[in-house]
Amino acid sequence: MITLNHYLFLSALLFSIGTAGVFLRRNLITLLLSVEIMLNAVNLSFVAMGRFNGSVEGQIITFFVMTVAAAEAAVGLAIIIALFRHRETLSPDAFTSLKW
Amino acid sequence: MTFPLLTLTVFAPLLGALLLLVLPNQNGERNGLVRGIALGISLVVFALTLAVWRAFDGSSADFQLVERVPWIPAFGIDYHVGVDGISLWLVVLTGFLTPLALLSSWHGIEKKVKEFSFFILALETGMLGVFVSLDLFLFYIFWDAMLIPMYFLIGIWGYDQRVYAAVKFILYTMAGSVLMLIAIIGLAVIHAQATGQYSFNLLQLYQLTLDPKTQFWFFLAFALAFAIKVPLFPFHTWLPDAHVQAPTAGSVILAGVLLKMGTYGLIRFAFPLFPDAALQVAPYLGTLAVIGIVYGALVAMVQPDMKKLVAYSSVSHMGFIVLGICAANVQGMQGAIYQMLNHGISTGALFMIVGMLSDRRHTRQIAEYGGLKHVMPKLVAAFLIITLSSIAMPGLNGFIGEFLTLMGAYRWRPELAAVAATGVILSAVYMLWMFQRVNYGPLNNPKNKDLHDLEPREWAALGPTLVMAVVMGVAPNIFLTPMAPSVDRLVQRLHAQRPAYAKASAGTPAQARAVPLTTPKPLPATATTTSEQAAR
Amino acid sequence: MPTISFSLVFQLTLIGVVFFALLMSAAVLVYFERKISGWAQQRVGPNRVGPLGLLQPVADIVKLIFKEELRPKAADKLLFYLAPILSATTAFAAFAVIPFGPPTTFFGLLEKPVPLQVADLNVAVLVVFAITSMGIYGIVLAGWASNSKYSLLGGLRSSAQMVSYELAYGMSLASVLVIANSLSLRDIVDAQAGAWWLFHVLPVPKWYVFLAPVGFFIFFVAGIAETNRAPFDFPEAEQELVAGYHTEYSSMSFALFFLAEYVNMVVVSGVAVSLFLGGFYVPGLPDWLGPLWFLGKIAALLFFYIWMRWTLPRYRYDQLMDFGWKRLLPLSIVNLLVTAAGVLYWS
Amino acid sequence: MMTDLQAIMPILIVTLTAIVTMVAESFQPKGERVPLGGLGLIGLTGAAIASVLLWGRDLTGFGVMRADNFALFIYVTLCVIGILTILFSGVVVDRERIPSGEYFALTLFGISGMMLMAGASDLLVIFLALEVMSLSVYVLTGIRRSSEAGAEAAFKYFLLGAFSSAFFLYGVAFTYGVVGSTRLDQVAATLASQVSGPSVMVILALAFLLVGFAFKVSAVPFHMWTPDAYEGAPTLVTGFMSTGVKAAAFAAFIRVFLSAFEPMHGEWAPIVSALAVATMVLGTTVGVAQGNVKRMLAYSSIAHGGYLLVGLVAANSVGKAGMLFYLASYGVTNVAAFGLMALLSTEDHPHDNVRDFAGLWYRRPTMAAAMTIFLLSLGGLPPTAGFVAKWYVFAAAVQEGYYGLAIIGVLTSVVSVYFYLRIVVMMYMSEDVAVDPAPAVPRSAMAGLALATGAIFYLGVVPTRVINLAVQSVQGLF
Amino acid sequence: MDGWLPILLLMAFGFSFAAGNVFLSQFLGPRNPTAEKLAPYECGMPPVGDARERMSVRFYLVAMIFLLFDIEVAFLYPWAVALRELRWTGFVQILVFFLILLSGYAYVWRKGALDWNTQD
Repeated sequence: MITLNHYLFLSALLFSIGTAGVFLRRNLITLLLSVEIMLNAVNLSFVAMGRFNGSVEGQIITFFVMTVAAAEAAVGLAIIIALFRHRETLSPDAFTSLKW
Repeated sequence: MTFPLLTLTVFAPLLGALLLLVLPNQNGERNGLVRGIALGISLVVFALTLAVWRAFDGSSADFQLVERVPWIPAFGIDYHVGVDGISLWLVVLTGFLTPLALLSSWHGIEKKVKEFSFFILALETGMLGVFVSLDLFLFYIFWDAMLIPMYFLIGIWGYDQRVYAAVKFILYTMAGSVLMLIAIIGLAVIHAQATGQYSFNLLQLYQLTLDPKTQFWFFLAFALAFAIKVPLFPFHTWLPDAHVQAPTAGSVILAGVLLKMGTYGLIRFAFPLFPDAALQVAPYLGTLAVIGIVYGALVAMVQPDMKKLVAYSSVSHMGFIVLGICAANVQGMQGAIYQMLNHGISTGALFMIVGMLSDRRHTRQIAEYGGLKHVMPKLVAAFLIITLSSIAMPGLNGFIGEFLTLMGAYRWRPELAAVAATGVILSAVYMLWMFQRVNYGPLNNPKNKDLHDLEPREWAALGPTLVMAVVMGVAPNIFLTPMAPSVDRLVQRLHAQRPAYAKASAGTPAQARAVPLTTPKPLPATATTTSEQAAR
Repeated sequence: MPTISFSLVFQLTLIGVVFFALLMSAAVLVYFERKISGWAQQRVGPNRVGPLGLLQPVADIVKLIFKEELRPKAADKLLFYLAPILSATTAFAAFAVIPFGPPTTFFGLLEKPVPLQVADLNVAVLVVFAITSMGIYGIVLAGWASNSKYSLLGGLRSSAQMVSYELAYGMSLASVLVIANSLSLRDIVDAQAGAWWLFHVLPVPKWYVFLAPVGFFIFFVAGIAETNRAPFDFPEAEQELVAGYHTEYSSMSFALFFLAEYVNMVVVSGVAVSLFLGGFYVPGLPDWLGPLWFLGKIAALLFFYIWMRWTLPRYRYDQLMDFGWKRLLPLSIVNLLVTAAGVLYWS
Repeated sequence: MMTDLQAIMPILIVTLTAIVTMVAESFQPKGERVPLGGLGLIGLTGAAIASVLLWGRDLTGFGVMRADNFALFIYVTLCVIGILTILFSGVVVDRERIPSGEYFALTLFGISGMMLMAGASDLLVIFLALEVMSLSVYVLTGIRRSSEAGAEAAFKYFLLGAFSSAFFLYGVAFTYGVVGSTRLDQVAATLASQVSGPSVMVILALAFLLVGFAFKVSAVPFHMWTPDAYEGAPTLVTGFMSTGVKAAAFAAFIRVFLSAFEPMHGEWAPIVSALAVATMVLGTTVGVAQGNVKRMLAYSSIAHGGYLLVGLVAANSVGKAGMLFYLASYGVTNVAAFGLMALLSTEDHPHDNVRDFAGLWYRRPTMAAAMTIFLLSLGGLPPTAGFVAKWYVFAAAVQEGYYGLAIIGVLTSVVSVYFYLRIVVMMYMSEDVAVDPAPAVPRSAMAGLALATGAIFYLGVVPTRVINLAVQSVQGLF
Repeated sequence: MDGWLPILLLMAFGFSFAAGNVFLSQFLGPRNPTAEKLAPYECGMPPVGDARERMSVRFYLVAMIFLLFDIEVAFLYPWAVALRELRWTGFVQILVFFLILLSGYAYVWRKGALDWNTQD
């Protein structure tokens, strides 16, 4: 039987993968994808919890999060393109004109 | 509502300064006019301070000319000003020294004269504000705000190392004062806990009963702020830099008034707000003061630079004042206050003289001078009077102050007084030695050959200080009488029985140590009532 | 429980039949496409292999199977092979939710009538939308993995084209949903059974095409673009891009793209029929022959598809994008709002 | 419905203005220039007036927006920040070749997001507002396409911003899981009724929300993006985001942590105190080492975040009112300081090195004086707004017995004075006078500077009125 | 879950058919690779440079605009189905939604993001 905890665990796992990706991956697009994975992990939580709570609110929230994720992706990609124009690379290590 | 004389006095300089700022002065073509207006404003302010003196009733210990307007009611913060016998003289001193400072920089300052005058006048507002504030918040505002013009005065118009000195000055002073800020807030909060409403009113906070631990920490916070300002050894290191690098006017005001704010703070705030902690810590403060006296004197002795010498002499002299305050008896307090005035006048004058010399020769090295009496006898005469005043020659002002201070200290702790007394001797040594090296001997240095003597402007700057040195030396009662009631009340407050404190601290180690320290010089009520005679 | 296992067997059979039918339809379509193109160009089309060239598709397939598989050295191996598989898989899957006949017991063979539909979902429209959108991945991946300029450009172009038309596609879908008030394709189809009597004499099928003709137009045009068919066949645009995204493909992987394209045509037609043309219902004709009517409608649409291809010239790419973004999209928004207002007004 | 709309009227006005600005710019005839900044000014003024009119009415919009005094106070603050930004922008936008339509529209969109964030009483709406705000600001950061640093800053800001919003959202998810709703009042009710201590889920919710907010207010150790983003962004944008974003983020922070999560104050206060200490200490100490003024001010802004956190920890009415006052005074000051820097810069010369300020007083005494006032206010010296603000926050800490926090706060503010003074030293006390690249300052920008200076002194000398308003604002917070 | 299984099954059918064919053709067809055969097709000329060059930014633009609009479409489906309950209120709300969307659309249009015939 799949319980709420299974979903939450999966969601936490995905979230961790996303978090780790942000820290470990060395490609701008992959970084962006990692963040999106994090958002989707949260979406999973929302849907699971909404179902567990017996309301559709969780799914509605997911809609909003999807929208936000899309907007974020659009802006993120635009910024990456802008960056790429300057350096012709997608490696975050190449961008050092500002010290971290 | 009565005429807001104090407010007018405090804000007149700022108002004048702002007016000055509007005056167009492109490339300094109207420097003379600017100087004149600034001097005029400062003289008006001086007149106002004299009016304050006139309006002051010397027989009362209360705060007078009080103005109180709610400012931030949510926090119990008022615009609350007033003077008593202690602050009155500092107000007058400020009014007295500012025009002199402006005069002393008449030719020394050539760049950005308008801004220079602006800052001096703004500074005056800050200083006056500090002395008349009866609300801790207001006090703190003036206390901190005053740093800004001083910072610019040192930083823009100072000598080579001016930036370093300016930054050191402001950081030292701020670092000390911010802890006081916490303590001030803490006081208000404790007041709120006790009475249900916030108050920064000094008079109300006097009534507060604090537990010993709080008192101790708060006193330390206050004392640190003031000790840095005084400056008490070992917090004095900013002073030589600031003094040496500051323009003459800055030095005059710094030595004449700003340092007094530290001792004034001890008298007005740190001691009466936390009397038990103060009396408990006083011996340590006193010890530091005495160390400062001797140390300052010794260091002054070996200075090749006149200005630095005077600066270190300030450390030494301010030690006397702190010692007098720590004695916490009528003589000590009166002596301290009197000495504050003396020091303001004599050190201010010394800085002016040094400034005049360095204006002419662009050096302050003692070795560069010698035999000046041959070329500028008038200056040397003035120099002599001021030197004697500074070393507490009887008949001049310094004597009265140091004598009272030492007397107070002796009644409290003879051993400290004894060590401090060596400082008197040492000061005679370094001052006279310096005087001798500069003014006597052969006129060896050819550059000194055609120095001109005092101009009328310089007379105008120096003359009043000479007069005051003599007046304060021969007729001290003019000054001591109005301050006596306030000093009496202060001393009473310090030694009053505070049952709540005794109860709260019964059996604590701190109390066990505090009792023997405070008991040797009990000043019972009978003693204090007769203190007026003692003061005379 | 025998019934359950029986229905499972039936379900599997159904899936198999649908799958096979789709496969066959592709083969048949290839044949007809060539035949019709022949007719359109006043020639005979395939006529050598088998009677009337009927075995031509078989010959094609056999040939393709035995062709040499070429993969450019610089290509991304995994993605290169994955792309056609993905295309084909999504093409098949999308058909799953389309109902092609009324519930039937197969002449009493079953105890309960079962729907002639692989999966009856209450969100069928979304599923169609989702799965057809996934087809883009196959094309993009193919273009990118080949590491060839023509492929990449073709892939990019076709994906840009597909996404451009997907908006209009989606909005015209929404206009049907407003009328039908359901996301289930079966509900939508069932709502189109029967007829209105215009002026009490003229029977008009209750098809949504009559309620939302503009929606149908948008849907079909967008559908053509979605399937990369002429006049929107840019990915292939032989004259410009050789063969677009599948330039580098040969043998079976090429065949799969081909297959996917034809199956997609069937799917789009199927969806169009379900949404706008009454699905398997024709007023006045017996419902139990529903699959037949359904097939007929699809065939008609498919014929239209092919007819268009050989009649209309190809758009220029910028015209295509302009048409999608600047004409079709606003039109579909207006259509949606008007439809919604109409529904609210008359309901 | 009408009251619902009334409640969000200020936000509506700003959003509408933003849309109009965006569309107007794209429809303007070639060669002609629509005064887009003027549109923004009108809109923001309108929004501010609407906020004032709503004062004290405590309307609720659509169940998820509050137009309580707290929100309105922040609205007005944000409008003022926006007005100042636009006043400074006019000439700078042209000079630095920033696309003006996008710039103004995004600024306004950003403000609408900030306002939404301040007024939202639902975690989901806060999240959406956070994104509306953040996305605008990300783009603003990289709006100069020719600037590599800008693009880099935008990406770093974007990446960590998106990262943190994911954390925030995860926190929202956990809250939703526990409470079954994202409405703050229901969250508070549920948390208050927990008898047997908080569950793991609640702790997780708290932790994730805290991380999300900590990123947004750039609390150490979640501050990594701040210096880069501030340095790389166009100076005006830096000013805008260092104030607006901070104000909005703190507004939501206060609302979430002091109303919804108030029952758990005991749990989060130690953590936030630790954050506050780290933020104050690192912000000031690292700030000392910076040679780039924007970077320096970035660290200063981090430190200011620390002071605000002190107010949050104290969590009494003084602290909350103090934070509002702080946000207002800091906002005006900082936006003006950056605006002034922007006015002095040109396209190829950013005027952001400490050396660039050398001798400014001799070249442009008015600008130097104004900058001095701003810096003194940032440093918290009386009689400026910054002093009263700090006073208030520390008073709150002392009142609650957080002496340690207050002491660290005042000591670090002394350190911060050191680096503010470095600029002052350069302006007044440096002999080598840098070249002055920038042309004259237009009247609108001077008006902005005058407005800011006036506000700083007004808040510093007679703060009573604003403080009273702030006190009124936080009264309805619970 | 029951409704979804058949779809998965159909997918599996499709997948195994496709994968199987691709797999089979590896064995059934001849294998005579030459360097020319393995080079990407460029009309018979030796290939020049790398294929993965930068493409016109318009493709990205279209992708992003699509992304945003497509998400808006996602909101339309629930609305479309629920329209009869939402009545005119829902209609007005979606109208406002569209107006906002259209202002963005107008902006994008005017800015030339939808034009393909201009050189970038």
